[in-house]
Amino acid sequence: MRHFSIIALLALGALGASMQPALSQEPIKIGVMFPLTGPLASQGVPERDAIKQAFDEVHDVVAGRKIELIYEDSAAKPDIGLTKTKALVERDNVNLLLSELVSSVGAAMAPYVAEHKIPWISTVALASLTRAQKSPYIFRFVPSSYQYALVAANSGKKLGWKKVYFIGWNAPPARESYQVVKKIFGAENVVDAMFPNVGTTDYAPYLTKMDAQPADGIFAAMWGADAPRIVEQWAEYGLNKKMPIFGIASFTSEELLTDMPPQAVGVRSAYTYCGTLDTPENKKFVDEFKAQHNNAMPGSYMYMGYMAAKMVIAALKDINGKVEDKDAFIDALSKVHVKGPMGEASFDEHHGMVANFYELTVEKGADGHLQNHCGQLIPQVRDPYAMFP
Amino acid sequence: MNTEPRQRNNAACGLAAILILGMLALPYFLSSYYLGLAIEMMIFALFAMSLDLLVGYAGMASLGHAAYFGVAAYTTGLLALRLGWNVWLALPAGVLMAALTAALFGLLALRTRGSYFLMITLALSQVAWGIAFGWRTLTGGDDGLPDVPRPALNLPLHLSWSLAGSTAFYYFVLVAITVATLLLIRIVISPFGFALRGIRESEARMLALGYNVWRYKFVAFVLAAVFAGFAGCLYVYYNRFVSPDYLHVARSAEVLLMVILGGAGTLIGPAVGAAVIVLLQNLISAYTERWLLILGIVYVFVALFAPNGLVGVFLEYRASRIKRHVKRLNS
Amino acid sequence: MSALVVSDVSRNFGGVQALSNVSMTAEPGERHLIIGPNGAGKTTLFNVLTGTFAASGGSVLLFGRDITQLPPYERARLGLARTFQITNLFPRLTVLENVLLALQAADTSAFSLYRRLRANVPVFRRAKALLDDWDLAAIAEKTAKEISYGEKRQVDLILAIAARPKVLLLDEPIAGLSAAEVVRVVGMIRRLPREITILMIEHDMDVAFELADRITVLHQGRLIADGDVAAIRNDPQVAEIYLGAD
Amino acid sequence: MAFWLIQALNGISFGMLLFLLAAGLSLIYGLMKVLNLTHGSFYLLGGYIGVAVVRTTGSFVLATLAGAFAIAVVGVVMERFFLRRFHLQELPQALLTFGFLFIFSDLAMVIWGSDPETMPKPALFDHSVQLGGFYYPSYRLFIIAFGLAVAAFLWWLQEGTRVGAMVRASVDNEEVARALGINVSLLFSLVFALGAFLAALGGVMGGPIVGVYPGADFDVLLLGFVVVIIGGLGSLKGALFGGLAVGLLDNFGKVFFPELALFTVFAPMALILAWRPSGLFGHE
Repeated sequence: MRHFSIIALLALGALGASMQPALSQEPIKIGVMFPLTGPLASQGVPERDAIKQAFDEVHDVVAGRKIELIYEDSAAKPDIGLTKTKALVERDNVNLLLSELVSSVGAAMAPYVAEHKIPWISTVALASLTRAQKSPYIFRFVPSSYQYALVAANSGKKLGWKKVYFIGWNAPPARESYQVVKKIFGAENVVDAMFPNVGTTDYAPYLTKMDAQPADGIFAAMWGADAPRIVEQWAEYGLNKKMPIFGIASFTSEELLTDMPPQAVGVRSAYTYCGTLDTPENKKFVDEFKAQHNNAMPGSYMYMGYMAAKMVIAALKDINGKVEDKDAFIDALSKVHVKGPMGEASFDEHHGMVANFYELTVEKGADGHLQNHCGQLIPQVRDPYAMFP
Repeated sequence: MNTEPRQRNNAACGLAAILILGMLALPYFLSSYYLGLAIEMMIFALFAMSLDLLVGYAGMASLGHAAYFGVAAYTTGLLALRLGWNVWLALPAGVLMAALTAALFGLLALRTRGSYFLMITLALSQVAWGIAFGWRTLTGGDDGLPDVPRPALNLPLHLSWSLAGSTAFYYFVLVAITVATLLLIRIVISPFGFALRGIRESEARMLALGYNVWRYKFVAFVLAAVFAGFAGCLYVYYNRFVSPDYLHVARSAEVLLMVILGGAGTLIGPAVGAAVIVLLQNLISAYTERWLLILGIVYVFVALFAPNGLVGVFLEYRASRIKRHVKRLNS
Repeated sequence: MSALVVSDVSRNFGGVQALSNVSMTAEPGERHLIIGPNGAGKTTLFNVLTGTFAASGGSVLLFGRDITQLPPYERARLGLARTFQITNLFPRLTVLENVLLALQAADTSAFSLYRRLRANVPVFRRAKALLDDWDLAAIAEKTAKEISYGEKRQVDLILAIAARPKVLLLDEPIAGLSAAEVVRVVGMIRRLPREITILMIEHDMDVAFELADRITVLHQGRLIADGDVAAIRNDPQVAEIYLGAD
Repeated sequence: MAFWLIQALNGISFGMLLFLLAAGLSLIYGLMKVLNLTHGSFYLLGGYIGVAVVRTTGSFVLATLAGAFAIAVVGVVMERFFLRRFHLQELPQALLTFGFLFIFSDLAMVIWGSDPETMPKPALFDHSVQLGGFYYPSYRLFIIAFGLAVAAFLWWLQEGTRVGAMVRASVDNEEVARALGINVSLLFSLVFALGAFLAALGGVMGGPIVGVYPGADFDVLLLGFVVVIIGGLGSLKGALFGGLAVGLLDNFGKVFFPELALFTVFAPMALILAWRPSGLFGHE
């Protein structure tokens, strides 16, 4: 027994010794955490891949320093995500975080990141990251819910819609989108707003309810597998002949189009990425991504991961790789402008994303697959802080 | 013959002393991350032990135990966040709320047995989850409640001990868990705990012997919730946020797996199971995305080769050794 | 006062009448045998007496007190103990622990959460003494699932008498035992203090007639005969049932 | 009026899918007392195989058969080589079947990736019919008919065949059944295979409505549990009524209390159990 305890203590000691913080000189460590398992892995995995793609382009070297990406799986659960973030920060000693897309995970991470002063380029579309939970260390490279919903609502208005339905996830991004739609159309013109749970499989009851009292159109704020599912059922119930859908944010993102039925042609949305846009930067991004992903098109999540990485690379170059000087890095990042697949992007004064939006319409491509038609450009959209504080 | 259990007790006490000494020394060896992991392991160990009182001792497999963990976490989190209550008030309030919830759920759930008990506890916990998820103005819905403050312990004589630092918080949790564990051990070896084992083995016989079985089960149900709630309160202070995931059925399933993996009905087993699962979840995922696969394989292997859990294997080995020893002495 | 008075007790299961208007009385200290072919309702009667099943009608008095509405554990506390047709022990506990549980039921400390079980020395001693007394000390540390069937039946009986009941219900205590074991268990039953009233279901007629002061015969849920051994031996209806049943 | 009819049909069609899933869960429990947590995986894997087959062959019928039979084989393997060792041992069973749930879920991710898949509908039912001013997908009507057909078939299997009689005998008393010379161990494999077959069938047939996606295994398992518990474990009738009840509760819950989705399923379940501790048609 005594032997055992001595060995145990020795082992503990050894364990402790091996965990002393490494001397931070050589590689720049970047913590990359996304949901890699569960329903949201369909966005998390390719978005992580797109981040890797951006660093591959510079051969993992920026300003003479090697880049080391360290991956973690948040499993889309806030407490797991927080623990994994702690692992990245306290165990792996990452210099910065480039992470996440799930809003509840983002909300749990924010106080920790702010307290530990770790620069975090967030790809969580959480409006509070640049509002209530704002911190100099948090950057949001994804439009906030107010930002994208405002573009969508205005585009819908432009189509001449008067009376509308709103259906969206029972989660903050969709709730906030509803606030925007209500403001633009007037509460009396929203016939009904419905908030099914994330991962709802059967939308039939909601669709039948809409069918009973038609309106000019439907604003839909759900993503991932739920977007193709509601479009499928919308067509099944013949609503495609009665009420068009306007998808909010990444509703018609390219990776979701493969699962949409042919009746999805004509579904609109307005967002930051259009796969068919003919720019050299986009062509390079798409070709590279397709080569590595079995010919699958990248969508808006991948675009944002890719561009967020490019923003980081540009800022690191500006400070000559001296990422240990956090203030300098933050300063550089907040000033950086990068020309990417969709044109120029930057951060606003609250560290929110500023980027080009396009009005998108689903169409049938030359190869018979569904794709986005790039319509009207809405340049350099900013988060409407004043309108939605 | 009679000295043998006492020897066993001495060995157990020795082991426990070494364990506690080791735990006390831990902050001097571990970096803040591993210390955090140790805190998490302790909290889940208590959570799993609380469920063991039901599953292992009373023979009532519950698939809704996270409800009490979560209700307590929400209560404590809300009181600390919205009303600024200190630990001395917010923590007991959380535990009390868990007990009240369990008393209410227990009235319904204790009408059933076996697999139906498993399922009604699941349904009730999902109702609690639905409230946490749906009552947005109170609970923050899906996003939960971020920014719960790490407390300071206001001791008598105007002493205040801030728990913001990870070492201080570690010791706070260590003391809390040690006390809770001692209480649990005490309950398990009491006549009450003994009666629970009897109920696990045969309810009908216990009734025939004159035991008010329902009352025992009800008290066990509430007690298990009290300890689960205590773990939940510590967890909210540790993570500094609450979300509906705290009381989702996935968490209930996880803690039930911890109990079975370690060995139900041994108290120490579930603690080991909790430590193993927390470690696996956090360490494997740093190396591979396939951590679910690995965890699944571990479960299958343990089921196949240690159906009574990891600690069960150890106990069986020791029992067989004692038997062999006795045989040798006899011959 | 009679130990047990059963009046007009009925019990049906979803339309099937398992007991119809059974009335019988057991006097203090009586050895009262209950016989009848399979499906006669004997075990159902026991279950109604102990409260495992509620009676659909009728009443049960234990030493003059109406216990018809009481839950099983309260009846047990009033001194009504039973054994089970299919042995019902605590399989993963040792024999000693089985007995301890039985004794603890009557102990005031039973609901104590904080006292240590092992510290309750008097109960511990009584359990050991009980096992010694009935020659079962050798298996005290074995678990109940390890011991032989005959031993299980003996332990079953000891659990029932541990708390010194006033009325003891024995449900086929010797069924399935070897000849030697039957002798042993019957010997145990004979050794039980005379003041305990015993109701016993038994199939073996020889054993029944040997032990009984009084016999009640059930058939298809009805009481068809009730009397002393000689009366039952000579009852033509009983003979017919047993011959007919064979 | 038509509105209510449509809503009722929505609920019934969803309920029929749940019935396919729950029937197997319930049969397996009834015979072997195993709460098979891997049942959701059978649904998911069946769906994935179905999608893969329909993509290569274009035949919905082939996809259904391939998915269902492949998973039936998986079921037999699981029963024979793993579950069998833990007859009536609840806790190791839970650990084992949960382990397989994790393993299958991750394997599916390795093989089919993380993208959600939608099963294309068979051409015959890929249109909508008009019902009093509403369009209604004919595929859903087909699901209702198919579910009823499966229910009738299972009913016949249980009540009208020798195998069914043997299963009923084994459910009543396994010891006696063995003594009567019934090959109970073969029955176990058969019933487990049938259960897996039905779950996979649900996965393929449900594919066009519910979709196949990572995490569907868990979602579907939860609903399956609710169904069998409301109906009563081990009862075929219970699985059918439970499926319909949950389908309708879910549907009208979404119509009247859209904020409380799922709540409208679990709260009644808890109340039903408190009122009837072994479900509507179950017996202890």
